[in-house]
Amino acid sequence: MSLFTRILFVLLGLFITLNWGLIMSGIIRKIIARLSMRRGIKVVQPYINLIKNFSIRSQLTHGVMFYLGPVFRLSGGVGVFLFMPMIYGSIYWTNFSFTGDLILISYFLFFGMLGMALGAGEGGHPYSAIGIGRGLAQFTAIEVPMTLAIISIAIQYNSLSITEIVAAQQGGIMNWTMVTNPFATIAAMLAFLGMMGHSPFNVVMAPQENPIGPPTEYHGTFLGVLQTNRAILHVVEAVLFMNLFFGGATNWGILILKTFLIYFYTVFVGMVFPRFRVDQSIPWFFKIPLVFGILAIVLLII
Amino acid sequence: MSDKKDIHEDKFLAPENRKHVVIGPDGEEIHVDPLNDYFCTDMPKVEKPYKGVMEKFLNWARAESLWVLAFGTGCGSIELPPLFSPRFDAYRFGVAMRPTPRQSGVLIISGYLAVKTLKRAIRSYEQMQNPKYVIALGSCTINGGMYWDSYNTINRLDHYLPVDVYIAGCMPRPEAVLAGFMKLKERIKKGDAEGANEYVEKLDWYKANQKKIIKDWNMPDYNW
Amino acid sequence: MVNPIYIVAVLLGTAFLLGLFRKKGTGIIALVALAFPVFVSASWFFHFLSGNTEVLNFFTAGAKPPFSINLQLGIEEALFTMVINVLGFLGYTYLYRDFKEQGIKSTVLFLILIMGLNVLIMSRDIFNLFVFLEIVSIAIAGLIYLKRGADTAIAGFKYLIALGVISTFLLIGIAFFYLFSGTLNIDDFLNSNLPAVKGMSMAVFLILMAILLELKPFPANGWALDVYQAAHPGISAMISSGTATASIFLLYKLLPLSSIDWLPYISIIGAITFIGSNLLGIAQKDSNRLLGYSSVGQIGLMLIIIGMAPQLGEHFNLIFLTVFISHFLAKAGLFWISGIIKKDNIRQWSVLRKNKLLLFMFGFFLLTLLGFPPFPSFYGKWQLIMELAHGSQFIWLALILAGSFFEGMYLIRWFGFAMKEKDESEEKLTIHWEKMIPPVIFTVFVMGASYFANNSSDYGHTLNLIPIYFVIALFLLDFLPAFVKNSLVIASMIIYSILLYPDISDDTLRLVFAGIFMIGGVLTLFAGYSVKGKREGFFPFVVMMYAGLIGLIEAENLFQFFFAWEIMTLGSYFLILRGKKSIKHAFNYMLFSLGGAYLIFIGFALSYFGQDSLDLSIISATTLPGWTYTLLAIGFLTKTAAIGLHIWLPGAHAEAESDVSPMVSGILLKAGAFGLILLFLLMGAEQSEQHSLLYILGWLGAITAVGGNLLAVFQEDAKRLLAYSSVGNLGYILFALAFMTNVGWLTAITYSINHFLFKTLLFLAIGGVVMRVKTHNMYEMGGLIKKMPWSFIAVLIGIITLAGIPPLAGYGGKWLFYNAVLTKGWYFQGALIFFSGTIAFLYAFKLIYSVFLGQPKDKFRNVKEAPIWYLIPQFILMIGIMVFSARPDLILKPIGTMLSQSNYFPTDPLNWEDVTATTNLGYWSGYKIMIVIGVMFVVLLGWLMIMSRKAQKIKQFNIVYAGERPFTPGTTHFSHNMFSNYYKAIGFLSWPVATGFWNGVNLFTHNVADNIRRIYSGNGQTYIVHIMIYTIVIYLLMF
Amino acid sequence: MNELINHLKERFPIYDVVESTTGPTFVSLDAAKLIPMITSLKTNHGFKILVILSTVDWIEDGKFQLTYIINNPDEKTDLGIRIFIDRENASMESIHKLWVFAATFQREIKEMYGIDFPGSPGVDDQFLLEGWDEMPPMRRDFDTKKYSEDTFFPRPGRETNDPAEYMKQKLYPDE
Amino acid sequence: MKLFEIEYISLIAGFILLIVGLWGIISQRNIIKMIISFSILDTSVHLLLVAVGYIRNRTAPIIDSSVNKLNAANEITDPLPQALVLTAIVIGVGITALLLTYALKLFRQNSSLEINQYKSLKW
Repeated sequence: MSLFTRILFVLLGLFITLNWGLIMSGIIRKIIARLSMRRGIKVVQPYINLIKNFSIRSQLTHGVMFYLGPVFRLSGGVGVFLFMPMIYGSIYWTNFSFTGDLILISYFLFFGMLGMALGAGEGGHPYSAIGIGRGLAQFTAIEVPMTLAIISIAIQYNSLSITEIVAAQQGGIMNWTMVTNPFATIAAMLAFLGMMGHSPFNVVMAPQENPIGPPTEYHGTFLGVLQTNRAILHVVEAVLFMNLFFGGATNWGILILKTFLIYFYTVFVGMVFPRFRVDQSIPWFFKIPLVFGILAIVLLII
Repeated sequence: MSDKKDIHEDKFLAPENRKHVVIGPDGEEIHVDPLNDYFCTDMPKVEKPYKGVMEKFLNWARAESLWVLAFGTGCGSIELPPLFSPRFDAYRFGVAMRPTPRQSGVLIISGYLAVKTLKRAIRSYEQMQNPKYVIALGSCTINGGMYWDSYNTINRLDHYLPVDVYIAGCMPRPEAVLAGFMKLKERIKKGDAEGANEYVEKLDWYKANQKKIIKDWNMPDYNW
Repeated sequence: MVNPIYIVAVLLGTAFLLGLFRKKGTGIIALVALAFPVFVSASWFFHFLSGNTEVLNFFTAGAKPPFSINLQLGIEEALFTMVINVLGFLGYTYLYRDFKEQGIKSTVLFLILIMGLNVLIMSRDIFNLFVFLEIVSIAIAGLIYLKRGADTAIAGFKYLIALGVISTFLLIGIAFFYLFSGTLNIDDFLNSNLPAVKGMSMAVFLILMAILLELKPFPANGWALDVYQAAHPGISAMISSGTATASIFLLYKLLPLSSIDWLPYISIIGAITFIGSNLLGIAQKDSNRLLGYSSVGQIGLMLIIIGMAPQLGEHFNLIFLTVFISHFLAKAGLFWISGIIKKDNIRQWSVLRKNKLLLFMFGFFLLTLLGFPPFPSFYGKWQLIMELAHGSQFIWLALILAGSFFEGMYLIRWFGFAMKEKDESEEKLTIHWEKMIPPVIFTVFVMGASYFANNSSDYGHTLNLIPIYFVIALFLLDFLPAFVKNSLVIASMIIYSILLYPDISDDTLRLVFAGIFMIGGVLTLFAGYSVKGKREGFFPFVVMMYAGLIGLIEAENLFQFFFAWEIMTLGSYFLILRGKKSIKHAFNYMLFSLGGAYLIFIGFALSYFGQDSLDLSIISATTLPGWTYTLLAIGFLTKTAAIGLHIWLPGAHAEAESDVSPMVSGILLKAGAFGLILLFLLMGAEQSEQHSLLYILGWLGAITAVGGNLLAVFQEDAKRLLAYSSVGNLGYILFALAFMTNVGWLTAITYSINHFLFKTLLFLAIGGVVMRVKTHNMYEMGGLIKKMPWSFIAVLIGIITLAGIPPLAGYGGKWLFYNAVLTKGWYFQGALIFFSGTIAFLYAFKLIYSVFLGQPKDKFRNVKEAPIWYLIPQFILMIGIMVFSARPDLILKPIGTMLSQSNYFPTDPLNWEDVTATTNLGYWSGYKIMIVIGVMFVVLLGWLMIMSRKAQKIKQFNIVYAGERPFTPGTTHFSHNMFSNYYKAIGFLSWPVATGFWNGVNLFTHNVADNIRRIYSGNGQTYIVHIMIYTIVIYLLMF
Repeated sequence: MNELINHLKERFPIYDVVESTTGPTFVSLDAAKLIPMITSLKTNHGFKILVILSTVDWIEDGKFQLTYIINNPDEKTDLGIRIFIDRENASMESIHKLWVFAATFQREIKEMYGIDFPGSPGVDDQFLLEGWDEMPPMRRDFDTKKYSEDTFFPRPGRETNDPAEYMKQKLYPDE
Repeated sequence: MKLFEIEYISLIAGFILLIVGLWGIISQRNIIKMIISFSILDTSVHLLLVAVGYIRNRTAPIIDSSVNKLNAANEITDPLPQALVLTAIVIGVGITALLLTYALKLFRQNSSLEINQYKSLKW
């Protein structure tokens, strides 16, 4: 496949991902509204918000890094997409996953976080820094069960290549990691809750006490960029977990279904549980998910 | 627009805004003029809308996505939370609350406005981005309402901020507020709601009015 | 050749005749008289040295014994008389002014003293020895009172009473010796082969005991210490160097008298003295008394060596002479310096800084005492330890090093005080030129002795001394402006690197580390251009440190390695000591380094046990693998600051000067890593598996990584944060090394390179910032991005690399880590490591945010960008990071090839397909990742630039603040105690356990020392009781 | 309570005792005696809490009335103490040493009535009125309507109705 | 009884004096008394020396009319110890003199001869 074709497909995939991300969040908020007896937003509301934000006429900037922050953030999201094989078995939708493996993705997630952190820091707003401090602190704890789960999977499949991991799960639900390695799945899915930043792990943004956290100063186009990234990243992260634990997807339909369910799970949990403080959430991650993560490895070693 | 000099001779100048000298790392003296050094002193410009279909489309998007700054000035602020309850459900109109003025497009002045609060309201309004809309809630914002003869409560909000929609009542019920939102949407879609540009165009007049009652101005002329 | 008897004649004659001269000329005459014996003994010494071996025997009164007294002059006697006469001459020069004030009486006593010492060495008649011992004692007792005062008087009194008792022992011994042997002549006795009788051994016991007591063994030496403390330092120098020398020689001479084997006991006495008095020295604050303790300790060491003579064999001469001459020259020199500055408390020695020469000599003598290379006793100690190990005398070896460690503890602390303690004295330091001459000459002598020691040492010739000469040259060139010296050093380092390259180009591992050391060295030196003025005392030590580092690379045998190690330690110590508040931290650093070095020393010695060569490869063939490897590993771990041994690092790195911090953190720490690599390489995986050492080291590395990073998170001091980060990163390296697999080692080397690149970069950038803002506290900075954009970019690149975020090089390390962890199967340690990696993200953000982002402070409105000389190396390092990120194969491929082709790690190598690295687990293409991310970033940036091209620039307080406005930048900058919630959650992991432990050890040692030294009650009678009990105990031990 | 009043009567020149079954008992006192009495009440009679410190402007008498209401939490009784001070250059001794938070009351009274409490912390700081440079607005000689009309751009056409009349008209227009 | 021979008597006396002297040095607080004890100690050693050198039934090693010059070696006692004693006495006197000097200095400076009072130098 020529480079041009690949780039074409990558852009197409990105477009699909972005749209699916926006629609998915709309659908999910609609579902939440219906659950609480409301009509709720329009399904296309995320699109409208995005257009509105890009149509804001005036812009402010605190400095170069304030400018670069969203770029970093979006690069992080798009980058993770680029390195992620989306559809198993298709040469068109593997993006640039030949450059690196699972480790690359799990570390590239930091790229966007770093950008956000720096941009928000440049904003000079203390709440931004507080939010970032909380987010990073929480993330260190999230990373532990996540790492254990990744190690467990890597032991299980003796590979770090996502494509190979997906390949090993083909052939029915009984081959999914979810079934063959339940503890790793539990640990990772608990970590996923933290990664997505929904309640109970949304103290980073916590509007009531810490006006929206890191993006306090972001507005207009910058905010639009951040929203775009959010839409992409949520799908891609769900795809990552889908690939690792739920058998991957062989076509876009399955991908859409699975990512929707995975994403819905986090929102569902968020609806049920109240918010943790950072000094509560970190010990929590060091208790339950950590135990599952260790179990996942111990069982494999035995 | 008053001269900068006046600001500094102001007897109400807050201590933290006075000019002062700090000693730098090499022992050199650094003169700090907080109002000029900490704040941007530029003045805003009129942001011209696009023409034709493009602007119509954008205005539609703006009208369908109204992000409200969660800022309660008076008793009306208690009428706002029910808007988002299942009974009234303002979300379905694209209305949402945002905690930061940077991301908000609508400022609701929810009730009487004391001079002290007006100052904060002006700041918040100026920190919002163009296009931005003001909804004035309750009689107090229209003509002072029951505080019409108070020494400390403004009577007419439109002398201080460009109001797009007034909602009468003391207090208006959430249904009225929703109606107000509808009205605002209409205005936006029609392209009438150019309060932000109007504010910039008539900035001198607005500022003069504001400064007439806010005697301890204590801030730059325009709060970016 | 002049008959040595004339020494006695001239000195005695002058002493008697002095009274005839007018007062004015006496000094000169005495000086001439003192010069004469120097000439005589020196001429004899060189006579013997030039090949004549015939021992000269001569007799007083022209008759043979027993009717006259015979004196003997062999090469030994010639040497010892020579050094004593030189000391006498210089000592007199030193005391010239004092003597002039006192009149001729003191001069007479001094002449008598020198004469007595000469005879003590030459005489072969026991009773004559007694007589001259008494003469020496009386002379000294008289001279003690040169400095008037009640203290001096009581010290003299105690001294006399104690010596009186001792001489009683001696006399009784002589009496019975005569009773049983019928002769008083040593030679006669030795030739007579008398049968051993119990009484005889008792007599000899008393004689030897008396001589031993003259040597002031611990703890029966209170009287001597009082004298050291109270007497004029010029006299103390004579006692410490002169009489001790004579007494030691006396012991050496009289030892053959005994029929029983005294040697072990002498060793024991020596060991007790060595350890005891050095331990007590720790608690001592009075400088002269401290010198006394040190003096006694050194004599203890000499006693050990004498006692060990049979085991040492042919090496005895070298060992003894180097130790002896070090003590002799250094102690006299130190006492002399003490006399010049006239300060009692060691804290007040900071006054030394008023005179550079004095300070230099002070440091010089201290290092001589401590046995650092290239000073003579280093060679002696090395040989001693090696021979002891060879003879499996491991306990002795440990004792000697323990004593040396205690000695190091107080000497280094003292040096720290002199260098850094606040100088509160107002008055000018008055220095008489004649008082300066003797120490200067002794300094030169030390250098000469070092040269000879190097030449006569077995391994000295293998050393590459060019860097050392360069150091000396730089000392001499210290008057030049800094930039000239800096250029000189840079040029020389480049030239040296080029010259060195062919030697090591075939060993990739060495090449990498040589690259880190030399390139890093040159880059960090660039920053030095920003310093104006002369920057005295900086460049010699820089060169010393780099000489040590490169010496490690070049080392082919253990000796060279240890030599380089010590040189490096020394150089870096001085560099660290230059920092403003570094006194405590430099001390800690040196203490840990010293301890670590001694462990390495023992490790080397143990591997030498049972083998004949000193080649580095003997480590792999060691017969005591468990001990050797453990000790060596701990030694190297001290340098890499593994958790528990890390407490010296943060302070040392943080308080060093701005351009020294990158040297010691980015570069110097790799020395420890290199040591570990060498060690692991040599010991091989199989050896170590048996001892589960690697497993422990792996865990230690993981815990170090977590601990170091976690501690870094809670720091407010930018440089301290980076220092703790270094601890953590060295933990990674240790962990990766412990894998002992191909990929594991690649990881370690990648990390070494990465850490060098980004830590040097970060320290340079932060150093530049600190230089401008004059504070280390991050929360005091903020918003500096607008003032220092280049530094910001450097720090940004640095922390991206540090945090291991793709596409920069740090990610390569992480990827390799995962592969290594999974291949090895150390999952939980691996998880810890990755946990610490995310923690690194916390402090990386804190660093860049608190310093460069957030609210700019009023104080720093006018700060400028860091000096260009700080920026240039940063750019080079950034380019380095970029290149290494994009093309890691350039470096990793050759190393991988080397690792897999050698027989170390042939299995599971990293495969390279073009620019993509693959293992059987995953793949990594740094080049492609770089391109993908780069293109994407540029595209997105361009898009956003177009979208928001009109953005209005606003200032720091234009932030939304709930309708309010911020008050001051200081209260709006969220930085101090940034991760308090994190501390609440897992802060307990960062409790200072290690610091507490070492503080406890420190306190315990001090308390022990402080309690033991209370046996010196100050009462003269107690000292007599000590002497008697000591004698009785020794007697009971022996019989 | 009676005992207390009697006790107080013996010791302090209180007058105008107004007892009430529903609210606190009020006593009046000379301004000069206030501090000793209130100190005694706090230390000896368990009136640990200052409930409020309020002011009435008796413009006709040329007096300000200060009312201190204090509470005894153990016996659940309140006591109001009234004092009268001159309207000209009104000044009263501060009680912030007895109750720290009294400074806040006093600051507010200073701002609204212009009664000075020398020594009270922050008594001159702005409280509700930022940048107020007129007569203290709660004084009865301050014409707030005129001030409002001068300052706040009254909207023309505003009518003021008596609510009772107006509602009657609206609801029962026939009557 | 061998024990009562002159050399043994002097030997034993020497040892007793030795003990006395040592004991005196240790136990006496007064500096002068210490010096006296030292003198006793000194003397005891001299006594020992002489006792060691004594050979029964011989005369003093002074070659005069009472001693046959040719047979002197068999008639006189060992001359060496006696020579030693002479030297030792001289040295002893020297040391005692110096001690006394120090005692004098101490007394002049501090008006005290109690050894306990001079404990400024310690540890």
